[in-house]
Amino acid sequence: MANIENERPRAADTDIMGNAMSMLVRIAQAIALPVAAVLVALICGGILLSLNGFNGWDVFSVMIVGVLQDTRSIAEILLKSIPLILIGVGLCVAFRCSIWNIGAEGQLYAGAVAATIVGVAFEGLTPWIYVPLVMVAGALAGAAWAGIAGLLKVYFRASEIVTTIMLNYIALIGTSYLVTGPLRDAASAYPQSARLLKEAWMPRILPPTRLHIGILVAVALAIAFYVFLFRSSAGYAVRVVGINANAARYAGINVGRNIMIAICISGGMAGLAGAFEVAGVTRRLYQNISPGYGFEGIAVALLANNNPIGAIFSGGLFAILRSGSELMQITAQVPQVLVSVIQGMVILSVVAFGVYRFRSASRSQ
Amino acid sequence: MKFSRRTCLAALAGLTMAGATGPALADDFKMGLLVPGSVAEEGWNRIAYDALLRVEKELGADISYVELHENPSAFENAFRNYASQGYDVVLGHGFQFQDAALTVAADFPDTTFLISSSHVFDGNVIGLNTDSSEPFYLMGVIAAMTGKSAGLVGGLEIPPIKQSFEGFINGARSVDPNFPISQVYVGSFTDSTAAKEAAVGMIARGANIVVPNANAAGLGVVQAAREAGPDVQTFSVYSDYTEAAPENTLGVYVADYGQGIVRIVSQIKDGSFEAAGNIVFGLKDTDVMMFSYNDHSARSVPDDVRRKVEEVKNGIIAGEIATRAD
Amino acid sequence: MEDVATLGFIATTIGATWRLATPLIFAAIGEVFSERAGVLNIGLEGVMLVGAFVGFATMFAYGSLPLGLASAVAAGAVVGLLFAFFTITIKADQIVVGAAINLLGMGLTAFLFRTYFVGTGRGVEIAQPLDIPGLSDLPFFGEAFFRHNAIVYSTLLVVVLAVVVLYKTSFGLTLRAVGEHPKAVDVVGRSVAAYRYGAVMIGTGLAGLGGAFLTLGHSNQFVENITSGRGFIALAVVVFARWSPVGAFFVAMLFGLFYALQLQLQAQPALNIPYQALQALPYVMTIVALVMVRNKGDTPKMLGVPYTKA
Amino acid sequence: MNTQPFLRMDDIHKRFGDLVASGGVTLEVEENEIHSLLGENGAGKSVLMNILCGVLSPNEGQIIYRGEPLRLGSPREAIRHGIGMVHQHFMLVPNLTVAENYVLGQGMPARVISNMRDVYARIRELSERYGLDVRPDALIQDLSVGEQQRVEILKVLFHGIDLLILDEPTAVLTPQETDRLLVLLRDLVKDGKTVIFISHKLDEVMTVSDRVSVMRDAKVVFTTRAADTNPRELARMMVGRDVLMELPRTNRTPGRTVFSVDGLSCDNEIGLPAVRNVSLEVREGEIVGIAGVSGNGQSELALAMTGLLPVTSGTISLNGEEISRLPPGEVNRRPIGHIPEDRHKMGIVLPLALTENVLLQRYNRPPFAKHGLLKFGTIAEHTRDLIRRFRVKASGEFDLIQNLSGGNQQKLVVARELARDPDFLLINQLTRGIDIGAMELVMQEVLKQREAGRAILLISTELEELFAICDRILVMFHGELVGELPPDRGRIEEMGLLMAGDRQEAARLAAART
Repeated sequence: MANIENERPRAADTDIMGNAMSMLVRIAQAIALPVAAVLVALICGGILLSLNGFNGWDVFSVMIVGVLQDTRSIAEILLKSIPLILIGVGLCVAFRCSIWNIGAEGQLYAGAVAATIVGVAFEGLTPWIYVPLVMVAGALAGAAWAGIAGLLKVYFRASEIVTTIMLNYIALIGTSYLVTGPLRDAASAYPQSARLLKEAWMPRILPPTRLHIGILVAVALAIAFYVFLFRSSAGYAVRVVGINANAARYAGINVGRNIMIAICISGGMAGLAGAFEVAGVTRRLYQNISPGYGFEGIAVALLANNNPIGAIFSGGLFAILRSGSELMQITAQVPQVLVSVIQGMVILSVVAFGVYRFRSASRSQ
Repeated sequence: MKFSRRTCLAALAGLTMAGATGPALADDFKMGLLVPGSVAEEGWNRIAYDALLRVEKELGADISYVELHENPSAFENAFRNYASQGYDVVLGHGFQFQDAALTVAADFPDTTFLISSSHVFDGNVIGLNTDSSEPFYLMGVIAAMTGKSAGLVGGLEIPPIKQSFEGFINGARSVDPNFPISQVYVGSFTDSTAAKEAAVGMIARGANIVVPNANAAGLGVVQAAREAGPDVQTFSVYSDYTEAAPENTLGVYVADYGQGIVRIVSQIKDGSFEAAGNIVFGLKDTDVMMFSYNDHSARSVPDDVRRKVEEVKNGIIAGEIATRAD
Repeated sequence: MEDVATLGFIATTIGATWRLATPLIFAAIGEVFSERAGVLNIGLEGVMLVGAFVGFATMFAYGSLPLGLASAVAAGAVVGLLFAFFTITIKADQIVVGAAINLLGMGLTAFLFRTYFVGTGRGVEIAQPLDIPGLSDLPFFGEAFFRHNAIVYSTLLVVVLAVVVLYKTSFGLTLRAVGEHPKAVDVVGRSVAAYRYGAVMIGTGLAGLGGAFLTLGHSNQFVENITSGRGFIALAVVVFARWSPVGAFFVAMLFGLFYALQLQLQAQPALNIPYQALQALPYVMTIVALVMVRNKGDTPKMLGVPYTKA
Repeated sequence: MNTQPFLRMDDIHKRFGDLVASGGVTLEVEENEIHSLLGENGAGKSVLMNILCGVLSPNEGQIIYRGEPLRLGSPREAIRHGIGMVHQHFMLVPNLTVAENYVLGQGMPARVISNMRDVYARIRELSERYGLDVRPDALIQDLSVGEQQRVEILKVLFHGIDLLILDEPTAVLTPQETDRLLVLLRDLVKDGKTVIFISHKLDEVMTVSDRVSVMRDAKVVFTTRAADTNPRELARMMVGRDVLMELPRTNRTPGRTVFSVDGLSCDNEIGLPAVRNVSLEVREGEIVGIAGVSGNGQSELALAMTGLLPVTSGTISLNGEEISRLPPGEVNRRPIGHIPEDRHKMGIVLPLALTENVLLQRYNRPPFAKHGLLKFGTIAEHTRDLIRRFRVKASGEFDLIQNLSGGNQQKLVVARELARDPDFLLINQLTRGIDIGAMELVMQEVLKQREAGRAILLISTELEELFAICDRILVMFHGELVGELPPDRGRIEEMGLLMAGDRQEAARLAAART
């Protein structure tokens, strides 16, 4: 893994002032890195724009002001950040366990499909039951889809990098089959599912915007998985397996089981993201429901240094980039594909800065 | 594609003010476009983009477009962005935009939402349909009268493509009920390599007419026809790319969606637009849907066939021939 | 209705197989070099796109096929240089950098294509099938084996060259040692980093060539995302082929066969299978293959591990 | 003529960041001698030799070789000058053949390898001349450790080396193999070669050397002729004070049997039989040693006893309870401690803090965890306690363990295992890779455990360690226990024969002694 920064919980009874100071320094360092990385990437993007006849500075200022201009825009960003945070948080857990789950995209689809099947099935159910049911269905389906790769890794030592990529394709093709076939809305010729029942819709929390309870769930889960990873026995086991599987065995930790736990958590989170997309945003299943959230989630986790709390912010940042890129195209007709260039550059500069920090730290030892 | 600081700041100001004071402020007539893929591709998305450019040129409208690659969750927001910035017309290019438009439309009664390939008609949300099954029906007739066997290569199995193939098959079968036709969906609008191999396979098994309906990937089909030599023919569909294989192109079906859009939008602009239902463009709209022959083809369509096709065409326009079920 | 088992069907399928396998063969053999030296490059998809675009743009501008192919190889190698700088010099995680390369490759090629080629609509002249006297016209065999262009045939050359370089030269010996026990290479005074740079750039150069085959050897146009996942498939091919160039050739052919069958079988109206089932076949087979070959422990031991001196 | 020595390393400095690995080292070696370099781990021997063979370049100082200043940019240049090194960790690529390893990195990269036949012939010839029994076409991964070392030595000869550096070559050898090696080194010197021999085994150094240099704290502190010194003096020079190699211990009658193994067999990771029908028992207040050359099943035996490797047959019982089929997590819950062979491989988790390493086996139960959550206050307090008791040098309990020296890491592992208050303590290599100071401390701690009535099993390849603290020593060869001896240094030859699997000769020797 790139640079597993170590979470070092401090005992409550040691020097409180010193702890507070060092905590502040650590937080400042943790924030400075991604911010610097994003700035560098934006500057590179700006240069690329300028070289091709755009005014990079203006484009970005429009983008930033535009996406944050009013409640609705901000709500839209938060809405976009839901799947990114969920997937990012899940991948933090997987990556901490050294599992390269590249398959969040497919797991998202699995979750979306399950949420759709459940979401159109039970007429007359109260939302108090239906909404959680849809979430659970999505999460379980995502976890199960990821679990296939987990089982193949544990029992056949099949590289999860390859299997999760393959499972992505299979999930996408499967969804395409379902929306053109068994799940197609009988009332329409289009390859889309029937609309989910109203009781299964995710309640909106800031009408008239589309922001729904998913954002609260995502933040709560991010905090929960932070506690899981760094404060719980189970999370400790996952991390030890990720760093040194032999040491884990020696410690009596069941490596296979923890691989399954970590990959299923990441898959479950992606599946939940899929459920939120259909039940909270589109309300129908389409064959292309995700614009690549699963791949973006990898960058979200990385930018957060595999820290679930950090993923809240990096997920938010990527949502801004994404919203901004749409706005950039609307107002300035800058091709939206530029956003993947900027994302790529964000990753590379995070890596470069991260290594720099790592090196300077080891020098001071 | 120059983008100056001035227009940018103006747009920025417009944005902020639109946010504050609502759509009424804007003076100029503005049209926005949502496309589900890249406007750089030949085919579906390009048609809408060309239409938008014509609206700009002919009606002097301010225009803007946004590509929302396979991203249903962003549709509603994009509609709202445009509508709240005072755009008068927003075109969602594809049936998948329909739900989002319906949701937004109630909040913006002054904006007209046009949805391509949709039968929706609900207040200010109006479906626009280019019924490609009609020109494909003509292609089917030509294929059955001049060819041995035909192959159809589609991108994804979605209604516009399925309908066009249905038209082709019905047309061919109207001439020869046993005319062999095979179909392949390559599962992508970008994999021109797979589309080409699909066509090569069809040609090898005797098809001498191969027709794509797969946006950019369709170019692979044209390439296959061209490499197979003069015996194998294709059609240029939606836009005219005859030059990619001049000797292998029997005819050109151009959907001048732009013309249709310009017509509707100009009515909206001067207030004369009155919709009684969703709008369907067909062969009857001769300014929108054009079918022509390529005389440079190595197997140029003979006159007797052309006469027959003309008859069929008139039949379709008159409503005597149904090109597809429903 | 046509019979699936006719000779014609088989000949067409075999012909299509080789053509569809060609980009995979180039990319997979390239990746064999890279992984043998201990560097896992999941950015192949992005590299192939760059190769496809640069090859196309060069051909468009200068009209020379050799120049187009050469520039695609060079462009691939340049992207490889970037990848190598981050993973070998900076020692960043290879998967992370690979993911970034994919995003950059996808975004940059699409951005540049739109900025400079939108609306040109024109294709380029692609490599023509070779007419081999006496062979191309053979029944069955002609269609299956002897009506391809030079790029397709060059896959055979690449396999042979790869075997010679990897197993018969001092360079290849050292390269294999670098992925297995880099320190042993270091102490005999060869630079581990230099070999890894070399291996990565050979890999991405070949991936660039694989991409260029799509635009210069098959379709005649660049299309955004024209690779459609072939870079990822190539990664699977390498694992399945147990890091052997000859194996990579045959496994890539197998994938080509799945692709080809998928397209050919769909066109059989008699076959009543949802076409998505056929489309999923290559991916399902990859997983089945991984399970069947298991991990026999021939993975390069230092795959993915940066090397630090002393 | 002889004013200049054959080799002179003059005031060599080498720093890694703030760490000084060579702080002005001066070393002189004469032609045609065996020059031993002694020193504790971390004294700077390996770094100095890596500088001499071109792997590292010094920050300051120069090397005079055959009267000429020598500047080495790479090991290849060193080889060209006739300087070659056999590294402690072999530099052989496991999936290549012997011959391929020999030509690795030789010649132009683009060269097509065509002269393999000549290479084979040369290897056979050298192999015969020195009686090394090396086959040129064997794959390295199929060879035993001892064979691999012969391959390494032959590699250096193959490259026509005059100055041969051997870094701790005897660590992996039986006494007999060691003797054979020492004879070989003498032969080489007879053939006109010069040898630098790095070791920390005083007896070997005394046997083989012409001269000895001792390194301490990144400097050469002492050079003398071997004939003019004695082991005690050398040991004192190494640590800077007198070392007590005889640890005081009481005579103690062992109590009840705590741990026993009966007819145990198991396979190694690749499914080959590694342990065959081993039976032993360890009683209260007793330290039982297992001697043997590494690779004779000791690792597998240790893993099997703690549930880390499945047992194919036999039983293991702790306090009368059969535990051979329990998963490691369950074994951990029993009063059993395990100091593993290779701490980096399994004993510790390098990028984690000391606290999180102390937590390792008890991460999911009181006192360190409650309701599934970790109790960092308790953990930190416990860790601080261990740091204090075992004099672990660390900046604090939240320091990362990778920042600690090997000795301090090992002290923490020993501390952790002892603190678990086990009835039975399994130790596989107690002092490997740690300096003499730390060695003494951990050995004394283990003896304290014996006094407290614990049952202890010590697996070791270091006979010194075994003789120092064990009550009785079992010898393991090819997965079997082949004999038992008391910790009597007088019977070291017998032990060597057993370690080499020669039971008859050992028995004859034992018979002759009585």
